[in-house]
Amino acid sequence: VASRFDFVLGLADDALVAAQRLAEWCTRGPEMEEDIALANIALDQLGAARLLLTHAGEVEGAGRDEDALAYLRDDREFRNCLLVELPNGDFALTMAKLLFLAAYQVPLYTALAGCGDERLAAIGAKARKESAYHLDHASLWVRRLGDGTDESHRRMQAAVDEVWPYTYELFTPDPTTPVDPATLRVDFDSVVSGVLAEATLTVPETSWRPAGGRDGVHTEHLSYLLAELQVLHRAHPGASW
Amino acid sequence: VASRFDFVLGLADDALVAAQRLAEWCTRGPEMEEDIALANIALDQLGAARLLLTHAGEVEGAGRDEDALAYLRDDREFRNCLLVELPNGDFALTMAKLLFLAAYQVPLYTALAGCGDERLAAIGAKARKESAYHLDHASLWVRRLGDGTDESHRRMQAAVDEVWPYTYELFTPDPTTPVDPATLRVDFDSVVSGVLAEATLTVPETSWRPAGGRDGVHTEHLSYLLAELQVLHRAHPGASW
Amino acid sequence: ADPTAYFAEVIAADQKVEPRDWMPEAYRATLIRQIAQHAHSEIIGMQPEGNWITRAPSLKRKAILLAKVQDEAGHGLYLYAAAETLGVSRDELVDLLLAGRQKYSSIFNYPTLTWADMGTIGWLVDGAAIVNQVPLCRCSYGPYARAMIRICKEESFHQRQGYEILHTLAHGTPAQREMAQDSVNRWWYPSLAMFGPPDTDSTHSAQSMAWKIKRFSNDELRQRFVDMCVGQAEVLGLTVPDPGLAWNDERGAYDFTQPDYAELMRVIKGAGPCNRQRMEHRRRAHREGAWVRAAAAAYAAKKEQANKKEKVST
Amino acid sequence: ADPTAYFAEVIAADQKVEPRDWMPEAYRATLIRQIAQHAHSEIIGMQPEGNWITRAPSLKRKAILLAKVQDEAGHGLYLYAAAETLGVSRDELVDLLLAGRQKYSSIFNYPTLTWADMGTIGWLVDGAAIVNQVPLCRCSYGPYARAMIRICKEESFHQRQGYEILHTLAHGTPAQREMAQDSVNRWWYPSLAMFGPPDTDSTHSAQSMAWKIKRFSNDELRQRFVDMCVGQAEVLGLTVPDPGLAWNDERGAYDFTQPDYAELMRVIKGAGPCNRQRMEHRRRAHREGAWVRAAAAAYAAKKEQANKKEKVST
Repeated sequence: VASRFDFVLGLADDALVAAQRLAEWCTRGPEMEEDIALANIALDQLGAARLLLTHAGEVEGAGRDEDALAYLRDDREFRNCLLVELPNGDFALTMAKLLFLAAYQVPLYTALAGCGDERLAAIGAKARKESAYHLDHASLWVRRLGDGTDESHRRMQAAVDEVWPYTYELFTPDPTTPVDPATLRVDFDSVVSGVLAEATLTVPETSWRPAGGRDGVHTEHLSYLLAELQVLHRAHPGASW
Repeated sequence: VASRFDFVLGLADDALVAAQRLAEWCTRGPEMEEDIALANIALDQLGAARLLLTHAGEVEGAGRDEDALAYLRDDREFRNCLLVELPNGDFALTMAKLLFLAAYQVPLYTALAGCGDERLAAIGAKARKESAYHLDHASLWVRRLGDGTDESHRRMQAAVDEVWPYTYELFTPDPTTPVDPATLRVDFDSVVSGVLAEATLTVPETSWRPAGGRDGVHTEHLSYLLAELQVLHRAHPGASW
Repeated sequence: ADPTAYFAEVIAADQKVEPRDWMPEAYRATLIRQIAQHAHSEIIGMQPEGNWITRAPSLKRKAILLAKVQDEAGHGLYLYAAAETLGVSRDELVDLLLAGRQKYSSIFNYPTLTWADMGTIGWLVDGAAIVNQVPLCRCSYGPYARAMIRICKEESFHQRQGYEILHTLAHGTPAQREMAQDSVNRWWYPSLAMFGPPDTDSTHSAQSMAWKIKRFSNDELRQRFVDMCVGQAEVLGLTVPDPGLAWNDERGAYDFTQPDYAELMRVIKGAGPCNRQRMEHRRRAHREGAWVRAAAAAYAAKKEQANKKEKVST
Repeated sequence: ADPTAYFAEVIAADQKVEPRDWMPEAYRATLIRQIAQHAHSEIIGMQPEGNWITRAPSLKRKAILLAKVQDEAGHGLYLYAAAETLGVSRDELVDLLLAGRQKYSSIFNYPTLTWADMGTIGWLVDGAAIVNQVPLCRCSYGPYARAMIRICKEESFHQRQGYEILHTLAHGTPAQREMAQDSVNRWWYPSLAMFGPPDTDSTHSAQSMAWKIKRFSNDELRQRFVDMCVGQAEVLGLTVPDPGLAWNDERGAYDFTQPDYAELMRVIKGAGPCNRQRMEHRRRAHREGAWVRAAAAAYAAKKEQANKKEKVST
């Protein structure tokens, strides 16, 4: 059972960590148009993260703003799902991660847009449109790569196999939160299975379902990501930028 | 013209940054014996760095100990040569870096062992034996890779080509320091040209001679290395470990 | 009508040459070289700033910087498109860049060592770019002039953002202030060198002026830039690192120390601190993206094939 | 003499079986499996600690940790050498590991999330390893027993270093103290599980006991470990995260909550948090080192060839 603060923080950290990983692609994309597209999606995620972190700080009521929450927590205090913190890998892995994240965020933000909490509803209404674009973009690439060349098919299937186990954590039931994640699974499955089928890809069978992100038990990757994200802010305590 | 503090700091930072890069290899070596050997060399460099940093702190007289100097300076305050901060690359690149570093440190520490400063002489006497081992180890690998397979020859030559320009900085003249770096060049050239010849490798021709490390103007790589090295220490100001 | 005469008339009348028009081959070649170099500069220029996106010290600054670097990619695309109107493809130009046969602005061969460099690049480097580019909005070649109008608008936005970063640092903690001054010290002379060699040594200038591709000489633009910066530096409370800087009443302009043009030549020839790194970064991205581009092409071909079959069968 | 009877006599007399001696195939197979698993554990076990070398919070701790991880590589090599006396090569064993056909200790499939884990791994994980391994110094197979004597000495050194890290943290700032307790909370039950399933479910134990490879049961060793840790935790000022922990006067030992053996089984079968990561890391190092090993072999062959020629010609 997550507190309201933890719930909002979880969504915020998903977006923040996803933005950071996507930003790592900047200047490294497979084509120039894709550099622009990935930066766009990173900016959307970052924008959502800022709204959600600000709101989380208000819910907490301890005077922490978006930067205090982003820059001054360590990895044991982050609440993002493990999926978003996984290293970027190749472009196929990044697209697998983005497909699964967007296919989760679209129904999540849609449900949030209709929830009783006015602030969360407003954030959800804004973010769901952006997520729909992310989903389109990732779906297109997953189809292109899955149904492209032999090499791209092999890479895309390997990426799906590697990332798929991390999707289960997204839907851990919690009926006490404004949107119970378990209720989003149907939408997710229907979208993802459609895309994978069109892409001539198969859903892997696995009984391994890693989790822990929502409780602050992360992979070994997150603390490196945060070291980089936070290094400058922490080196100058109290400074304005 | 470097102050005594800057001179000692330069040697200390060379050793510290080299140790950090070598430690990055830990668990990633091409064979288990090499994991042990690289850790050994990293430990030697780290040991020398600690002695030199402690001495630098004494020379400065501002109460900074080895950890204050290692963990609480930013990259603009580091005085290491650019050679040691370059990313590890493949094993050939690491061995090229190690060969050039050791071929510089052996005559450097030997000269230091005979200099008028008692503390520096003691450090030099200890470190030169270790450096001689590093030089043997790197020479053996450069010969093996240079005169091994076609692929290893290609990689080793590419590594030498990439790293060679950074060797010039090591020998920038400064007659005011206990050991004028310019005087070490003869030894370095004779050792290195011998090894490269045996390894069927050629010394590249280049007019590019990057420098700046001794003045704190580094490559973009160093600040990432320091972010990782310093992250935990800086996150807990004043703590003991 | 004689196309040569028509071309000369258009230029004389300060009107625009358009892609469909006849133009001298040397005019075309000069434009391709210049626009391509400009496009490459936008693309390579993403790297020094891209270096700080993951470490930006606040989320707001991170968003601004990411958007800025994204804009640069966009500028690169407009400019490649402008070059393509001259009968050369983007792929050809990119290959020339990757082969080292076309240049990009030498300023991007200096490293970004601190966050303050994000401010200084905006203030000085984008500032110099604007001084260079504003006259290009009146360039005689239409597509280039129009691309520049759009780009200049965004560039001056970027310049203000950079200035604001520096202003915040210069009025922040002592460490921030020092970081800002250090950054200006490192970037001042390389920024002056962005205007190219002095007029006495400039090779392409005279013909470009005659063709109205170029409107002012390197030294005129450099002077304009210095005069602009001095007042801004005062507002920032930062020192321009030139002991020779002094107002010259007679000239109505600042006297200043020239940048080291020998260094500029060395950097142009490949011996700057980051030339190899920038090129290798770009080549690696291109190389590692090859399988993705191949997959996209294969997928498009399959879809096209399927569409054709569908049309035939219906 | 009947080799079977001779073997039985050696075992009965608590003497050592040596590589030259006859031994039952099942004894050999059991030892190979156990020693290999132990060697693999040393090699894979370098990863969780290796994860913090570059970030160690003082240079002294960095040196100690690097030396410790290096020792583990050394232990791996002794143990592979001990296994080789049984007629299997290190390369074969490494291939079995990389193919997922031999195991390593499941404890290394948990992530190291904070620096305090360097302390806890030393205190609890090395502590449990020592409790397991001290009896192996009297194992009936000579080379294994001798390797264990050497390893146990270094392990107890490591355990003290880990304890000292935790002691420093537990007596440091509130954040350090919290880091230490959090780490003990995460590692306690996985450490208890290092002794394997409860005796009622343990498959290989009886035969290993009869052969004097194993001297105590899983549950006996686990109890010894708990009894040892409780007092040490008190000195550290840290809490063992088991509300059921209580001294049992009658048994003269602590009652404690058993670890989740279903979790242990899942982790052994590959579903721990880091199984895939640990294996992929090892496979990648092996794969990326292939060209280096090939070069070393080619070079050695060339030198040998040259030596032969020299001998012939002189």
